[in-house]
Amino acid sequence: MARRWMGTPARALAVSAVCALFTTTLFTHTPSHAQQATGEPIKIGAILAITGPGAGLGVPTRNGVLLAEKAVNAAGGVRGRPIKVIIEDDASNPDNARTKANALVHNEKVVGLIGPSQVAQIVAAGAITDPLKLPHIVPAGLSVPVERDRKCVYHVLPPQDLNARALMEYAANAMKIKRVGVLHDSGYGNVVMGALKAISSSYPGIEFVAIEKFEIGATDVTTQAAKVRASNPEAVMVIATSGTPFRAVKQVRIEVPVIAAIGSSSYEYVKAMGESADNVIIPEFLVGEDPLPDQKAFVEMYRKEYNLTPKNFEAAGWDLVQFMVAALKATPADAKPAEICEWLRRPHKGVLADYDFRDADLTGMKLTSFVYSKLIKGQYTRLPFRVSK
Amino acid sequence: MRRPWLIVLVVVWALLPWVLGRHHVDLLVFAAIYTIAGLGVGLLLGHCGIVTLAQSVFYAMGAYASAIITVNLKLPASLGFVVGMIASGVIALALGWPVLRLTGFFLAVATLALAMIANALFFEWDWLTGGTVGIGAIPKLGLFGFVLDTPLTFYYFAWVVAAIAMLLVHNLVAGRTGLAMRGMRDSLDAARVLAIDVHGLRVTIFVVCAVLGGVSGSLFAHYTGYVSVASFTIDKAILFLLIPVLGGAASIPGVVVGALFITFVPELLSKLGDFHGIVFGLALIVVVIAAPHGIVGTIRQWRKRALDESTATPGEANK
Amino acid sequence: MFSSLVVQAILSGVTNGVIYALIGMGIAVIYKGSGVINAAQGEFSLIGAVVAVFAMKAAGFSYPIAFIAGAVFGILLGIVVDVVLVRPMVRRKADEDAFLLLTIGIAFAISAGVLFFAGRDYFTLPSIGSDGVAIVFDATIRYHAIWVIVACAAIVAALRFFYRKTSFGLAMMAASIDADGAATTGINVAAMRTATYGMGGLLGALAGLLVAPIVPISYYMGLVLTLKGFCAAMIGGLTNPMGAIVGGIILGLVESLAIVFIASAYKDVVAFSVLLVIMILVPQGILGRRGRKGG
Amino acid sequence: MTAPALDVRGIGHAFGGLTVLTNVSFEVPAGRIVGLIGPNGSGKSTLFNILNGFLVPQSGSVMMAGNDTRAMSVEARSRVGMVRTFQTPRVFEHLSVQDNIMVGACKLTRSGALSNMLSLPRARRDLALMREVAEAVIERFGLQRLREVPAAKLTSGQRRMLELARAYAGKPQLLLLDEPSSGLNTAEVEALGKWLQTFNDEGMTLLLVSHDMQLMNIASVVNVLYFGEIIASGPMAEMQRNPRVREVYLGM
Repeated sequence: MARRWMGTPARALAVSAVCALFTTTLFTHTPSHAQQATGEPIKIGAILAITGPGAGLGVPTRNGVLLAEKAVNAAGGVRGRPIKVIIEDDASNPDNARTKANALVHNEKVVGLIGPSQVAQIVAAGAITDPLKLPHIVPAGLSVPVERDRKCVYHVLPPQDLNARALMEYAANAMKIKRVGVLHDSGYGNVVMGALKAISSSYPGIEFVAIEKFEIGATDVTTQAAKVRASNPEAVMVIATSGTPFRAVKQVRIEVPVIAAIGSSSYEYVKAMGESADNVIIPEFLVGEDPLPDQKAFVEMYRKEYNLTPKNFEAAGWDLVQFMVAALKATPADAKPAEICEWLRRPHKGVLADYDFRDADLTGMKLTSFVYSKLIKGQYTRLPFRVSK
Repeated sequence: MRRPWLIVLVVVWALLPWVLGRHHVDLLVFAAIYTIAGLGVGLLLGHCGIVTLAQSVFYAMGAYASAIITVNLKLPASLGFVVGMIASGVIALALGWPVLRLTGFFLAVATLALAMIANALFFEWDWLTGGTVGIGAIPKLGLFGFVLDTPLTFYYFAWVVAAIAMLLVHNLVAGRTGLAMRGMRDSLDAARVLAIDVHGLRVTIFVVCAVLGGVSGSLFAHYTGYVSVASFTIDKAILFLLIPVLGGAASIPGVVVGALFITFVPELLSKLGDFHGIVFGLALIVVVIAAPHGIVGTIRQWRKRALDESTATPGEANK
Repeated sequence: MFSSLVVQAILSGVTNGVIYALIGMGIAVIYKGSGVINAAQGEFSLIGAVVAVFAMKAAGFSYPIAFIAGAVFGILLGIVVDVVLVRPMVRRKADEDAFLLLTIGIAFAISAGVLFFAGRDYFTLPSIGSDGVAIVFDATIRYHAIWVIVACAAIVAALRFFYRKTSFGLAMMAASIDADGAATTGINVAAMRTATYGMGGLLGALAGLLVAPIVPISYYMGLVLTLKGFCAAMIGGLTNPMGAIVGGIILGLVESLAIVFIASAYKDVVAFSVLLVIMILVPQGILGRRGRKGG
Repeated sequence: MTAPALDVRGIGHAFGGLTVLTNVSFEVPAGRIVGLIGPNGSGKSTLFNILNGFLVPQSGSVMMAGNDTRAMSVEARSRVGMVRTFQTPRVFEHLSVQDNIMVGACKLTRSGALSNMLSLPRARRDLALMREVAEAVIERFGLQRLREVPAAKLTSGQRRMLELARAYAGKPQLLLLDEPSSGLNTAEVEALGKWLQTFNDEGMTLLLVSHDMQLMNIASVVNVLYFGEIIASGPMAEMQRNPRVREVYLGM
C-alpha cells in the first residue's frame, strides 16, 4: 500500500521540488535579488496638480512618487504584495481635490493618501481623510491653523513660519542688509508673508520697505514690480508659484539679488522664468547638481530613471512613499487606518531632510537642515551658507 | 400635482441612495444644492427674461457666512444659514436697485461685472474669506440628534430643503406676483400702465434669487466642510445659468433636470478629462437655437403636439 | 523716483489699453452690424493666439505665417458663427437675451475646447521686433508694446478707410445703420452681417495675437478680455467702433494708476466698477451720441 | 366744481433741436369725453406719452385731479386711476385672455412676494378677487369663448377689445385712448364708440386721441392740434365748420 503511494518516482520528485521551493522563498529576504512582489496590490491614493498653475509642483512630485513605487515593488513590496499608487490630477482646484479624494478613499478604498501639494487642495482633501484617521502625507508646508488639528495629515516640507525664518536668516546673516522688498501672490505668497510679518520682531535689523501682492495666475505684474523698485530695496523676496513675478522683476531692471521661497524652486518654474532665473537665492533642501552626501544615492537613481536632475519636490515625492510603505510594513496586515497613522508619529530619516512627525507642526524639520542654492543663468549652484544654531 | 405620479416619485427618491454607490449619492447631493441656486436663476430668466451671471456671488456669500459664523465665531449653524440669507438679500437689494435699471445685454454684462468684482474681493479680503486658502473644518450639520456627516444623511436633508424651495417658488409663480412677472416679461410698458411697479418687482425677484443662492451656498459649506474662492469662480456663475436654460427656465422640473444634467455629465465623461466643458457649451448653443424651452419644455411641447394630433379627428383642420 | 513709477504705470496702461481697444472695437463692430453684443469676443482673441502658437509649435511655421494663420482663423470663426449659429436665430426672430445666451454658449464651448485640446498651461508668442525693452524717463516699455500701439493705429486707419472709402465697406455701414433701407437698395443684408462677424473675428484674433507676447494666454482668460473690451467699447459709446480706442486707453490707464495709488489686487475691481457706473449713469458712453437704446 | 381730471398747462417739448410741442394747454373736465385730433406728425403721440408719464416735458405741467404729476411715475399715475391704451395694442402675448385681464386687476390687490411664496390667506384672497373681477369683465365684454386662448392668436380687433377689457378690470377713473380706432372697420368703430359711451356713463373720464373724425362724435369737446399747437377747441360739429381747421384738414 505504502509502496504504491511512493511508487511513482515522478510524484516523489514533484513533492520534494515543492518543499525546496517553499523553504527558499521563506528564508530569502535579501532585497537585492528577492522575487518581484506578486499578488493583490496594496492601493495607495495620490492627488497631485498635474495641470493648472500648480503643475510646477505636482509633476516633479509625481516623478518622485513613481520612482519610489518602482523601487519598493522591486524590493518585494509590503509582505510580498506590490503597492499600487493611484495618481489623480486635481488640476490645482480644491473642488476637484475633494471629489478625487472622495473617490479614492471611499471607492478605491486606498490604505493611505499622498498629496495634494497646494494649501487649498490639502484642506479640502483633509476634510475627507481626517474623520477616518486615514494616514495622509502631503508634499507641502503646514499653512493654516486648521491643519494643526488634523493629527493624521503629516507634512514633508517645512511649515511656512520655518520658510519665512530661512528667508530672513539669509537676508540678516548672509547678506547683512536692512531694506527688503517683497512681491508675493495671493495664495502661497500670502501665507508666507503672514509668517514673515509674525517673525519680523526677531530680526529687528530688517525693514520691509515695500510689500506688493498680485492674484494667482496674474499675467502682468510689471506695475507691482515697479512699485517695489521705487522703494529701492537692497534685496527682493519673491514668494509665488509661477515665473511671472521673476520676469517682471527683470523687466523693470531691479538689479539687487532676489531671494525666492522654496515654492518657486522647480525646473518647471525656472524654465518659465526664462533669463530672469539669474542672481536668485533659494533656501531649500536638495540641490541635485551638488547634493549632500546622503542624498547622492537618490540623485543617481533619479538620473538613471529620468535622465533629469531631481529637486525638492522629486525628493519629497520619494520620501512620502517610503514613509507610507514603512508604516504599512511595521503594522499588521489588517491594521486599522488610525493604527497606521499613529505608527507614523515618530522621527523619520528622509532624502530631503530629517523629520519628527511627533512635533505639533506634524513635520519636525529643523532650520539647520536648509541648504541655500543660487540660480546663475538658469543653473543651480549650492552656496556654503548654512544656518548655524 | 397628479397624486399617484407624485407618490411614486417620492418613493423612488427615498430608496435611491440605498441603491446607488456613495459617489453617485454625493453627486445627487450636489444636484440638490444646484437645484436651489438654479431655481433662483430660473425665476429671473424664465419669468422676468433677466439673464443673471451673479448667482455665484450670492452662493459664495451663503457659504462664507456659514463658514465664518460656525468656524471663526463658533456660533450655531442655523445662525449661519440665516446670516447667509440676510447678507445675500441685502447685497442683492443694494446692488440690484441701480443695476436693474438696465435691460437686456447691458444688465447681463453688469451682473457679469458684479461677479468679477466679487471674485476679486473674495481674493483680496483674505482676513474675511481666507482668500485662496479659504476656511476649513466647517462643522457638520446636526438635525434632531442626527449628525449629517455622510452623503446618505445629507442627501435627505438637502433634497427636503430643495423641495421646500420648489414649493415656495411654485407658490410665488402661481400667485399674483407670478402673474405680474409674466406680464412684465411680455410687455414692460403695458405692465407699467397697469400699475405694476416693474422696477420694484424685478428687484424683489432678484433678491429672492439671491437668497436662494445664499441657502445653497450654506448647504455647500456644511456638506464639503471647506470653502475657498476657487469654488466661486465665473465658471460657477455660467453653470448656474446653464441649469435653467438646459432644463427649461419656466418650469420647476426643468430646473431639477438641469441640475442633474450638470452634475452627472462631468461624471459620465470624466474618463475623457476636461471634455464635459465642451458638452456644456454645445448643449447651451443647441438648446438656445433649436429648443429654446429647454429639455423639459421641449418634451412638454412634443407631448402637447402629440396629444393634439391624436385628439384632432381626421379631416378637422389642426386648430 | 516717484515719477518713473507713474510713467511706468502710464506705459503699461497704454499697452493694455490698446489691447482692450482692439477687443472693444470688435464688440462695437458686431453690435453695430447686428445688434448683438458678442460675449465670445475674448474667446476670438484666445483662438487667434492659440492657433498661432500651434501653427508655430506643432506645424513649425514661422512667426509671420502663424500670425496670418491666427488672423484668418479669426475671420473664418466669425463667419461660421454667423452663418451656422446666428442666421437661424435671426430667421426665428429670437429676442435679445437668446442671442446673449448663444454668445455665452459659444464662449464656454471655445474656452472648454482650448482647455481640452491645449491644456491648462500658458501660451506666449514671440515679440514683434526684439524682446528687449526701451527706456522712457527711467521707466520701461517693451519694443513689442510699441509695435502693438503702432499696429492698433494702423488697424484703426484701415478700418476707417474701409468703412468710408470702399464700396463693400459702405454697404456694410449702410446695412448696419438701417437694414431695411439698405435692402431696398439691393444690398444683401445677410451677407453684410456675415462680413461684420468676419470683421469682428479678425479684430478679436488680432487682439489675441498682439497680446500673447506680453501677457501669456490661457484657456480661462476669454471672459475677462471680453469684459475689458466691452468696458472700452462702453466708455467710447457702443455706436462708434473708433470710440473703443479712447475707451480702451482710458480703461488701461485707470487700471494701472489704480495699481499705483490703491493696491494691485484692486485693478479689476476698479475697472469693472467704472464699467458699472458708466452703464448706469452715462449709457451712451462719454463720446457716443444719444443714438443708443438699451441702458 | 371738482378739479378737472386732467389739466394740461403750457406743455413744450423738443427732440434734439426739433420742437414738437409749443405751449399746449387744454382741460379734460371730470366725467366728460374730450377729444384731441390732429394730422400725423402734429405731435399727438409725444403729447400722449407726456400725459401718461413715459416722457417728461421740457416745459409746462400736467395736473391730474388737482395734483402735479411731475414727480409721479407711470405706475404711480396708474395707481391713482390713469390708464392708457396703445396705438398698436400691447397685449401679453404668452398669457391667455383671462390671465391678461387678471394682470389688469393686479392693481386692486397688494399682496407681496413673501405672502405669495408662503401662500398666506391674504395672497389667496387677492388671487380669488382678481379671478372674480376677470370673470365679470370677461362676461361683460363677451370674451367667454376666448378665455383660454393665448393673446398672440387674437385678431387685431380682438386685441383692441382685450386691451380695453384689461384696462377696465383695474376700474380706472381716467382712460387715455391712443388712436383706438386704427385698424377697425366702420362697424367696429361704431361698436367701439358705444363701449366708450357706456364707460363714460359709468363715470369714467375719457381722453380720445385720434385722427378719425367718425369716432370724435362721442366727444363733448375736441381740441385740434397742428404742428405742436392747439389751434382750436369746441364741439365736433363746430370744429368741422371752423375755417382754420378746414384749411388745415381739408386743404380748402
